[in-house]
Amino acid sequence: MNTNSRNGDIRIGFYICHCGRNIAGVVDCAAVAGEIAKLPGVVVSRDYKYMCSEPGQELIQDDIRERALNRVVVASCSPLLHEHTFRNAIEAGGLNRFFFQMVNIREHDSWVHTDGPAATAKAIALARAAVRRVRLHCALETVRAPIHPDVLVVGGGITGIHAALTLANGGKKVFLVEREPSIGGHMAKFDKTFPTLDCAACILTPKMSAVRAHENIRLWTNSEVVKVEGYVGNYTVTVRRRPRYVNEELCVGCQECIEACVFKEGKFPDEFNVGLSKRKPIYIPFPQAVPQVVLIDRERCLHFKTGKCKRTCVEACADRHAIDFTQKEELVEIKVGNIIVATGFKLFDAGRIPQYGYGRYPNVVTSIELERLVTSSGPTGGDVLLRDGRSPKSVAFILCVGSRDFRTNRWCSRTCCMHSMKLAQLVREHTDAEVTVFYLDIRAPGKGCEEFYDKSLKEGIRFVRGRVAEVTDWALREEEEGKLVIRAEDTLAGVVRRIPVDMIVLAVGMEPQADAQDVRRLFNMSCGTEGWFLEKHPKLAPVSTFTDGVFIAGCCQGPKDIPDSIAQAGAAAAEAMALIDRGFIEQEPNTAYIAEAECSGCKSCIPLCPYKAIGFDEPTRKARINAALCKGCGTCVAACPSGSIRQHLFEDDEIFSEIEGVLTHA
Amino acid sequence: MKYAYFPGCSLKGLGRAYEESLLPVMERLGVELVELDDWNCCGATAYMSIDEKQACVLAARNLALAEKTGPHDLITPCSACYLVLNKMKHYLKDSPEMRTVVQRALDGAGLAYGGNTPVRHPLDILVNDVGLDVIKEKVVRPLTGLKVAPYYGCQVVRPYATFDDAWNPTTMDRLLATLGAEVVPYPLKTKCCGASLTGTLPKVGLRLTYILLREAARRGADVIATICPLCQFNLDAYHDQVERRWGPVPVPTVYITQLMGLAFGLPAEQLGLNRNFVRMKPLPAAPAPAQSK
Amino acid sequence: MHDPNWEPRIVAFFCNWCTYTAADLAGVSRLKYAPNVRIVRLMCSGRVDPQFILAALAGGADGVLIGGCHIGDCHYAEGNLKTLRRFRLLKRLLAGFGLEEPRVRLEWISAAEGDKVRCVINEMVEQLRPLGPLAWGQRHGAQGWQAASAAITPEAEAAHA
Amino acid sequence: MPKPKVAIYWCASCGGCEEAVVDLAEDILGILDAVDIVFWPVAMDFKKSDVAALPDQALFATLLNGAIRTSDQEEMARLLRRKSRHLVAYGACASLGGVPGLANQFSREQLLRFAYDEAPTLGADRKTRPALETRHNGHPLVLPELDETVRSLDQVVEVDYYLPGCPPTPKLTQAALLALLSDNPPPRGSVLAPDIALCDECPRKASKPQDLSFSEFKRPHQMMIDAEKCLLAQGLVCCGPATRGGCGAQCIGGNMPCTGCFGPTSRVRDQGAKILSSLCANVAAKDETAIQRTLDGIPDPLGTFYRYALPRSILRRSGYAAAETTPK
Amino acid sequence: MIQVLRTVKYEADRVRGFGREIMSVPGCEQLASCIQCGTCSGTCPLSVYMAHSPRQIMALVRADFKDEVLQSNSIWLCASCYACTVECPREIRVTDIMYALKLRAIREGAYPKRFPIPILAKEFSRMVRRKGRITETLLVMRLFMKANWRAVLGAWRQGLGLIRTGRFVILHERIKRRAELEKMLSSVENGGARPASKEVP
Repeated sequence: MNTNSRNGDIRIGFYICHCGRNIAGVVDCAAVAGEIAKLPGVVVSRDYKYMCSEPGQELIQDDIRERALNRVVVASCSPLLHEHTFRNAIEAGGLNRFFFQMVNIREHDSWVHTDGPAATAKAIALARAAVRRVRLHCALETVRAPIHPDVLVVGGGITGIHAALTLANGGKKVFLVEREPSIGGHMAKFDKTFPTLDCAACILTPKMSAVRAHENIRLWTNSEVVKVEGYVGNYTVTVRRRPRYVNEELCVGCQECIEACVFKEGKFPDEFNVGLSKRKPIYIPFPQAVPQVVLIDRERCLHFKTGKCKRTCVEACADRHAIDFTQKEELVEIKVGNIIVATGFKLFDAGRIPQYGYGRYPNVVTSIELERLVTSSGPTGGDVLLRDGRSPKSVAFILCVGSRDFRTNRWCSRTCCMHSMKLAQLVREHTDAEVTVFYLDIRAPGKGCEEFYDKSLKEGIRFVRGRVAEVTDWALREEEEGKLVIRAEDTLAGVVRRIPVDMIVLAVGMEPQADAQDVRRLFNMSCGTEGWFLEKHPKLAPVSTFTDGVFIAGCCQGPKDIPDSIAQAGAAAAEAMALIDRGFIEQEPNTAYIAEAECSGCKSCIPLCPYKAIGFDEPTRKARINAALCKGCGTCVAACPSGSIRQHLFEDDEIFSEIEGVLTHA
Repeated sequence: MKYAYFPGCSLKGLGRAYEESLLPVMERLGVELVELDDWNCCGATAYMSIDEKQACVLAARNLALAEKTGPHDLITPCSACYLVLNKMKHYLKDSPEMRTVVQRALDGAGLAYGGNTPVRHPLDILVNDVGLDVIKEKVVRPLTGLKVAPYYGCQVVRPYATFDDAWNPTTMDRLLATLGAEVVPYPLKTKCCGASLTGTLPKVGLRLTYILLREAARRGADVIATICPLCQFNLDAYHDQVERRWGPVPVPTVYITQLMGLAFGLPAEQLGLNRNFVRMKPLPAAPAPAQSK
Repeated sequence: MHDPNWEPRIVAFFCNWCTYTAADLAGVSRLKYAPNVRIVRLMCSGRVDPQFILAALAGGADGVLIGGCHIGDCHYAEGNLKTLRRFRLLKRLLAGFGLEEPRVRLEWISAAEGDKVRCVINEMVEQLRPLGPLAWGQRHGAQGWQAASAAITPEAEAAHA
Repeated sequence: MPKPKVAIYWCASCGGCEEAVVDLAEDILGILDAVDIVFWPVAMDFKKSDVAALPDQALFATLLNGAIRTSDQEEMARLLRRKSRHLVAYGACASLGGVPGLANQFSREQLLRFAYDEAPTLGADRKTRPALETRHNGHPLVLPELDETVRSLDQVVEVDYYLPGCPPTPKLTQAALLALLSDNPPPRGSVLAPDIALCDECPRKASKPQDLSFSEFKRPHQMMIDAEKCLLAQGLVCCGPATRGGCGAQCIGGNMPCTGCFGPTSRVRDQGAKILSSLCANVAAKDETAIQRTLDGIPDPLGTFYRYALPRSILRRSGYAAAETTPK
Repeated sequence: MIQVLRTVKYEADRVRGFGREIMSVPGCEQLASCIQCGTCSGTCPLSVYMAHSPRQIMALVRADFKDEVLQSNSIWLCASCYACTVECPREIRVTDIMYALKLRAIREGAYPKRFPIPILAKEFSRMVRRKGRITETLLVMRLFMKANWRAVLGAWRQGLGLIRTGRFVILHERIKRRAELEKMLSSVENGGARPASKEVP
């Protein structure tokens, strides 16, 4: 092992990466290498096409051996991308992995500048700083922390379900937390799924029951995560379990209580049927709900509202005594090593575009409402009916409702085209109505989707390319009397058209959940400007977040269809499993430490640490840092008034030398 | 309440009935209007297509005059003026270059443009400053039984509507209800009347006018209430040509201020109602002395 | 006046989790901004010791930019709050030293705001141009602090050994 | 054998450091047994020429106090450097620039203008500036010229030892001299005071809470100060945590907060920046306005945090000079 | 026999930079984001009468087909009702773009002869410049003279009506400080945009 004293003979190797044309296209790599070669202590200075490639790494390792390098600097992409790669490389080359410094001249230079000479000068400045800095680096050991094998999955939609099952089948213990009284999410509301038109229930229900049956899964519905503490490997999570006033262990789901309820008829809008049917205060979300347990709607239940209820439900439940009005909300604390966030999406509120008359004209419905209408288990038993019970003679679909619109949601929701074509075909199956689809662009890139589009065309569904300007009920001719009139330009035919129809279906897009920002803070994640959870890298780390041990999957990361959601669920599960099976995580040893002799015990640092890693040691009357708790933010280091707290990898002198480095004129 | 007042050319010409009814109504409500001294044409929409700098100067001169009149909001009843003056305010705000150009032009006349005079429409003033309850008090002759189609037109609500919804405005609806009138649901309330096209391309312009009249008639309106001189002119002065082309659409068009005047018990002729081509039927006999025969 | 082809030099201290990542995002999105900034990566803006800012100014920087997570989003809970408190008083201190307002700037830039990185840097460069070179070292005795630290370094060395 | 020769000289200083030497009281006799004081303008009548006449390195040590802010002070510093084997920057002013260093907030022009043109005490007729050169009955009289910037001694000549304090305590002074005379003197460049902050020796250390945070900053004249409790805990700006110990916490003993005269520890490059950093970090407020309100309790950060070390701080002086006059 | 209306568009037909020029006009920048959804045409009460729908105009402008755009009657049919501008999902200020086009069409005299709308704009601006205000009735008379005198006959009934209802103004409305106004306007004269500079036959 090479010397780790800063006074020993320093032998630095400098390597600049062309990254194909990515860097070399703007930065004169040879010039940078030449410039750096002149600096004291630099014994090797090379430029190479792809430093991260096998030969690139071997280049470094050979130099370490043959030229006795004891420090290495690589100028290439962002350290967040490849620092790990190169540290491994020099370690394999027999050097302490922290005798290394990386210079970001791609993301921070060649990609953001066009002026070659200026970019080259910048690269030289940054490299010089790194060379100065690396001289001061010390040998360090990476810290290993154990990983708690259990996993928390947040959200019981198809994504969360699949992630939970994958992990559970892999023998991991999983906590699945769902806000609603049943798992199943949006998919449970669907009739069929595109492009295969196979029955959604038939593929989802078995997975739901599997969750209920699985001995490795603890399912908590009607529950929400309220607090997350700790870090990758050992998170402490607090879950709020809202009362359903029915004991889950005792209820067998016979639903006799529902029969017996003093409300003879359903009276309140049924959430599952998006208000198209009515339910009682005591109800089960939907027939295949998991868990098969009824619940009581406290807001609606007579007993809670008046206290004067005959409690016929309790009688019906008889000796099972499942109904328990005294149930209280409880907070449960669990320990897990990894967290998968699959909190999904919410649908765009069609009312925000008054031009389309949603809420004003009863026969303007959203795609999800129609979905319930075409479902045989739905409120109409699968008949597509107008509010007055007639069957529509003509139905129009309006796509991109709220999507690709700078005033509402700028993004494309990706699924609405296919979803609408699916519904269009179902409408044709269920009625003899003429179906017209108003679209901006048909986006059917998925496997089998283009074919599905062709099928729709062949089946005589009429497609009009044009964004509907307005839906009105005033007629200019009598074929329009009593109809909803759509005004739009048929952009392909190049004419403006008025088209009277009976029913209009709004293909509402996907939005981040209303509480996405809170959830983001809860799990210490980032959001994109649109509000979707931000992945660590758009290509290389699509389900990871910037917080290790927290993964995202499904539509909470952005709109996607079922196959893509499942794929992400699997990916997230695999990432978690990889961490668990390795058994430990390597932590960056960038912890703060106190030089005992120098500390005056002024206690200024103690209140600054968010992790309570700093304590006061009474015998020595000095501060002491618990390295295991320290996360390496360095706030205490900057605050120590006598400069007695230091930070590995971010020593004052290392940073000072970096500052001098970037400022010294070439 | 005191406001700077920019009538605009129409209110001195084809739309004079608007001013004739606006002034007494405002007076009744204790609203003082100070007409800008030597105001000029706002430039309307036409001048924009000739020279945007000059168009800007035209508007700026009036805005500067308004600032000279004192720290009062500027109210302008004509939709075009309302739009143009507001548009130029935005324009000047967004383009510093234009601001300097205009300032130079104003300097010559010892005028200055500070850019902080709100440009507002009477409808805004009536509903938001005066208040419907105050207006209700002044109603001596409720328009009970009168079916009115509220017609806003374009440029008051688009694109600078600050006081009402661009797509489904309701201020006039509420005002009419306060007067005791029956408001007929009028889905075309913000559709275009054809503007100057009625004159320049009759076959195009008139059709738009026709659609408006027709729908009002179908909805059983006794009268259309408007807030724009050009809308009123199109719906009224071209009425006969419309009927000759498409058959009867028996609905007169009057200014909201005229209806207010009637409700306040002012005599019809003082309100310029006699200037209509298509006369509004006198209100059904009322107990109140103020009768308009 | 100063050398016509003088370009302002900005030293930027970016936190690893938000602003540094945002700068990476700017790169990935191929946004273009002025090449006058030199980014120093720290784990948290809370690590930015006021000494670093002074050192940069005395060492030849024309401006210093500090970037951290938005308040409430700090990867370390409240590191950026400490930064904000220091910054507030530091601004007053620097005014006392006769530094022009735009020379030192604090910005909250989240990992998603690649475009904000672009805007802030471009804006800052334009604000620095009219001020001309700071050249603190030349004007007020070359890097006073280096001379000062000369006496310190041996001890510091010893302390590290 | 002859006793080692020692010189004591003052530059821009208040004379307090001379006092400190005098305060050695009878201990001074012990020292006088050990050394000969050959040059000490305050106490003895020797002239510059006498020093100049000495061979180089003839002096065993020179205790030089005061900052350097005039041409003749610089000249004397160089002379004494040449003549001495050990040059000791004695006291806060010589080591750090000291209170005179606060003049670095202004340009020389600003200072002169105020002193000779604007000071309210000047009579209308007397607003004239002294000429640097005059002749008085045949003899040329030359006044030393005021520098643009006040400097610490080591910014003018190489310094062998630093003895901080305003003034250094007799204890430290004695210890220092004895250390120099000993067979193995401390390494050159070292500061002859403990390299640990004042809190370490502060009698009130125990009374400082572990969760200290500031909701307001007070100044001594605004309150009754508890004589037992940590002064920071009472909301006073005490520079102790950022200042070398060794003074025996005398100010604290006098129920006054530490103002930082011993300068920073060896780990710190800028005493003021560090005080600011730790104080601010521990402000309690969490929103901008509240933070601002708390910090307004420190009306003059520059004067408060750099009372003794402005010339030795990273920025050294204010930039107004640039606007006012061209740099020297 | 069939009349040929359209032919192939060659690159030579493009006036490169025209699209960029329009997009550089304040308020017109957003045009770059147009996705040709047709909302503008759909909301436009006049698109049905246009040679090119507003959407097509947007496309033609972006494609630099300057002549076709400036000669299209579409830009003149725009009645400035701003429906397109408030409805556009990409926040394109279509109406303002139409103004930018009208302005260029008038500057370059590129519009159908005797086409009343640009003539109205010119007569309007000229009257404002001379009198400071507009007298609609007189303006319309002038328009008819310039554009199509037969229309006067068509409008006689309306004319009488106006006289009957006392709305026919024959004396010019004018402001007092006309010189002041003229000074202001001439001080900002736009290159080529002099209303008086180009006579319409």
